Amino acid sequence: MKNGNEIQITPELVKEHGLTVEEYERIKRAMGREPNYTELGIYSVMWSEHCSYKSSRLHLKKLPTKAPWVIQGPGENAGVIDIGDGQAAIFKMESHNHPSYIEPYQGAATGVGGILRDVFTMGARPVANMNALRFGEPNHPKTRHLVGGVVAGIGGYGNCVGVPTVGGETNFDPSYNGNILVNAMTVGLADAEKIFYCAAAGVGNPVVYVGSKTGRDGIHGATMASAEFTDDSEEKRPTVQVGDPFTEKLLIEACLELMATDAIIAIQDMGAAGLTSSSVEMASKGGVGFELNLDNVPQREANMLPYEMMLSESQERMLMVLKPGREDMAKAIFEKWELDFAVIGHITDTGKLTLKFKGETVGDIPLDSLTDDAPEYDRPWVPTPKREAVSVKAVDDLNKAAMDLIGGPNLCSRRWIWEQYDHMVMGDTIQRPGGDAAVVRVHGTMKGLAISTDVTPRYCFADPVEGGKQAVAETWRNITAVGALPLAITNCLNFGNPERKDIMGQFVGCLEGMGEACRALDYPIVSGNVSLYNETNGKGILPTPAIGGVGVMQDIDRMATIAFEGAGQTVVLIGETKDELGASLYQREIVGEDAGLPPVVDLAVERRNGDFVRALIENGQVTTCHDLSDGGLIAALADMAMAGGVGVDVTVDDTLPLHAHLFSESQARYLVATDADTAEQIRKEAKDAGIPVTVLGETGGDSINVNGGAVKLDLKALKSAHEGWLPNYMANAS
Amino acid sequence: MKARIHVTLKNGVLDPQGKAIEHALSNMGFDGVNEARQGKFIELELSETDRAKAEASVDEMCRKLLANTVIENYSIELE
Amino acid sequence: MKARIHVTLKNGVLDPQGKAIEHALSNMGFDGVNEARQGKFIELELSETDRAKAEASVDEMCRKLLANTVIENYSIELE
Amino acid sequence: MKSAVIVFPGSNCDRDMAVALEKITGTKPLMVWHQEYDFDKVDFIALPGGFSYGDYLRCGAMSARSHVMKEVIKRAEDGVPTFGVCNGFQILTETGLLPGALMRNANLHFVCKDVTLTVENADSMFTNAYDKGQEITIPVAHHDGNYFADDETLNRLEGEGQVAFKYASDINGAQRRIAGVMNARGNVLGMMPHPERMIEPALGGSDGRKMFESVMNRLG
Ligand SMILES: Nc1ncnc2c1ncn2[C@@H]1O[C@H](COP(=O)(O)OP(=O)(O)O)[C@@H](O)[C@H]1O
Ligand SMILES: [Mg+2]
Repeated sequence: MKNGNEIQITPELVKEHGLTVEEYERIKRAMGREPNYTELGIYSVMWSEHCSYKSSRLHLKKLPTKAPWVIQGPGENAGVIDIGDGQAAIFKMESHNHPSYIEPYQGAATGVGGILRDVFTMGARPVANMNALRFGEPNHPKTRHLVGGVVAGIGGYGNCVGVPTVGGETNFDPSYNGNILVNAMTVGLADAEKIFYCAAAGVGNPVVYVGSKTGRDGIHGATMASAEFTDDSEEKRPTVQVGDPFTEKLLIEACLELMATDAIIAIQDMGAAGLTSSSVEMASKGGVGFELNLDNVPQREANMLPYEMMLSESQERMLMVLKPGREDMAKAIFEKWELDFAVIGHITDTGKLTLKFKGETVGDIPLDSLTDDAPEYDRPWVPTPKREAVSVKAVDDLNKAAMDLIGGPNLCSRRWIWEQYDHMVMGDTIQRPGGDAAVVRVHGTMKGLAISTDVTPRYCFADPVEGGKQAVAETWRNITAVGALPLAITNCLNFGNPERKDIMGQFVGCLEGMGEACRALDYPIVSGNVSLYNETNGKGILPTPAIGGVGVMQDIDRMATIAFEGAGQTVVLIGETKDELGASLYQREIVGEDAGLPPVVDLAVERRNGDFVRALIENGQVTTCHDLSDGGLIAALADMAMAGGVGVDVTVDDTLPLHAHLFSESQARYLVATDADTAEQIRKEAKDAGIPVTVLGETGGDSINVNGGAVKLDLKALKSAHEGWLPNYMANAS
Repeated sequence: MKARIHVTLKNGVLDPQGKAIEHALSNMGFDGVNEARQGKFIELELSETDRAKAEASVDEMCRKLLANTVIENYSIELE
Repeated sequence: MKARIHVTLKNGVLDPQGKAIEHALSNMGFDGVNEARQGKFIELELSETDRAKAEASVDEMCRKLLANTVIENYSIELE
Repeated sequence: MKSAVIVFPGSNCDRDMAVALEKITGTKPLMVWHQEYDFDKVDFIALPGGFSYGDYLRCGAMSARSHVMKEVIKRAEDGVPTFGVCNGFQILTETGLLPGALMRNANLHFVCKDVTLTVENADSMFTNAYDKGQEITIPVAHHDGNYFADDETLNRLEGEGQVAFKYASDINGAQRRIAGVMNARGNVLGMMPHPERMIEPALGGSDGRKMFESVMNRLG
């Protein structure tokens, strides 16, 4: 085979490329002719759901993305916000769900690598990683293996690169049995004046490839299995992408070194659809054309075809446009870091992506047809039917119920996970995993970045709009609970098949709720990612719009943690507990039902209560604070007692049944603990501000004691169950 | 009976360790190493005395644990 | 010319990976694995065509880099 | 006290080490790239943590053969205090400056957490600001910290006071719970825990400072 374009384009081949008949007609119209094989491959990846956002674009446009502190919203590699003092925080979250199910270690590792590149591409030094994980039920035969592999992969990559992994979330639910979710987030810091973008400019300027060599990794599986390749099929089978964190580390250092000079006009990482999407994006954003000479692409394997080079997803590669004459200087930097560097093309004024290979033109595509002409669908959808409110019963043994929840898969400590992540490297981790939000000091200052990822898929399933609101509100609350001001979010929208009306309805509903919460909380969306078709045998995952929030605190010495600080602290509940047990963890795990309405998210109340709590921390009245979420009051008290190594004695009134007090998941609530005088002062201030406030009791003793022994959890037993569940579960790993 | 198992990366799968070894050897002045690949070598001491049974059992061990067949090949020798 | 190198732990050196394999295999219900040891298998593609020279050079690579002779033994095959 | 921090491709605690040294000694350390053959005279050489060369082949193996290590070995043999943390410790054993080897953690997992260490020798160049038997808290973050040496070597190390720190409880399967060892002359220390990560309350404690202060005491 000379260049692959000998291959006939048949209807089957078009179909194998995931293109519909109408889409193929659209390609022919855009080109004014039939595409050749290389071009077909390029269209197929650019018009894929992943690159074109064809099912989601219409709805994403409705999300609020602006605020005075937003420097760059969605549309670039990552979002950028101003954090004051001339500095910017740059962050994004991304999914690597499917690859992680196939090969958990490499799938998760390359997910981390990809999101790191999105962030340092923009000129940021990555300073924190987060990971939001959803696995199937614990007793599913694959779950244990997947947990072990994913955690090892995230650690294997992040630890080696030397960026601390400071937090995340981990859930188990049967809906993920066949589709786990691995969402990784990176936060970086840059000089607000030195942000790098991907828009190419300057006809004639060199297009430069740096990083690892290109192999046949991750090329679209269905296509490669086509009959034309049977001669040497084993050699050409698509392969799993293997991450090389060592090369990534070198790439970060080399890129940052080059970015300190004035040589770069535009830069873009090669992520999904590799060389294709990076060159198309750079050229089309800049309104120019690209001519690439594929013979110059550094290649790891022999006899690679243009199609393969353009579609390869080999990791740890970047594309740049340099100012003319700066090639040698740039090359010296990359050679110092022992990385490949090659000029592979130049900018043209043709508005086309032109590909040369062995002296021939093997592809010539009008760029705007790849982006602007890409299909956009207004997929039919139906709103999720409103559920009936239900009354959730009390079980006989509330002690056991609390113990089972706190010592079970959903609420147990994630220590087994985060101890496999280097969460301290870089020397600025001020709040380690285990609290409400991670806090990373802005290097060399007293400021801190607070980061949290959250979503409660149960709620999103029960009521997508409320669930969407809740996900945003929970990150806001977690960031508030450490004393930081939440500024903006990124997201990773994981859903089932959008061609099903009910799934599309979940998507639309969640986005509506998210948008509403962002507006009410002044908390815009600056970046994100969509992962659809998370579905096996027609059964979709719970709708899972994972939200990653970032906030800033001005003084890390004014920070709260969840740990009680010894005996004698007064414990105060801010916010109102209602009988909201629908779609709660208690209902699902203890009662064994999933029905009713999820808790209502009143965004005005959320904001009022949160602003009140943040002020308490900022002015030093409170250094112990925890928000209430899954598992309600009893779970929060337990977290605080276990973290502080001291018990607590509380009393709740009889306006609600005891099990509702304990397990209700009413929103906008926080627990704070402080000395008695300050607590009294806080009670008064809250009353004056019209904020519901309850003095619950005092810390001390070695148990969590509610209403004089109506519920009494021995701290030692609780801690051993809470800390023990995950390691015991994983110890049975093979 | 002893089983000697070689686990190697499939062709086309990136081998970062091999690459690093190539690099280090050339930095140390060893020329003429065109490629390095690193794999695993596992030796098992088995109670089984029946060759066929041992072979079948080790093959199962490889598929289930010792090799990651998504990216690795394995080969077994008994002695 | 191709060099195949086996790097194995010396007797008496504790092998955490081998131990973990034994453990996992027995958890998975594979009985009769009395011992497991894990080593490395390195393949080098050499330009050298002279056997003796290749042997000497690979031996030096092993001593200087590929094996840690405090804890490891190595063996070389050329093909 | 003027120090040097050696930087290898893949080092990732080089900045942490430099920050700690500057905070404690008041002098910015010299950062030395692995391809240097020579560097300015310094009072103290630090090999930082990280994953030099990706920890490929064996941790520290490739770095130990770098140009700069020839010079470091020479200076260490001349008596310059030389200190390796984590990957730095692995490099020191790979060069032979320190005995033994660091194997994969017994449970095969990477481990990052605060651990309690006991100070085994409080007279050395690196530990004189501590008390003998003192328990200190320092974090570890490693995948290959399982110290191995043969019994004869271990007996000698213990007998001659070359064991600087032990883990109070088993962390990684290390023989005799050894966390840090010195050479016979006492001017080279390698340890898996990261004292540079425990130098201020905001990071969770200050027990790591005394390690650096010990060297300053000795150098006067
Ligand atoms: N996969 C993970 N990686 C790192 N940290 C995690 C992970 N999963 C959970 N955590 C940490 O465990 C703690 C509890 O998580 P979670 O229950 O989700 O907190 P919250 O309810 O406050 O959102 C948090 O500090 C979180 O960062
Ligand atoms: Mg929380």
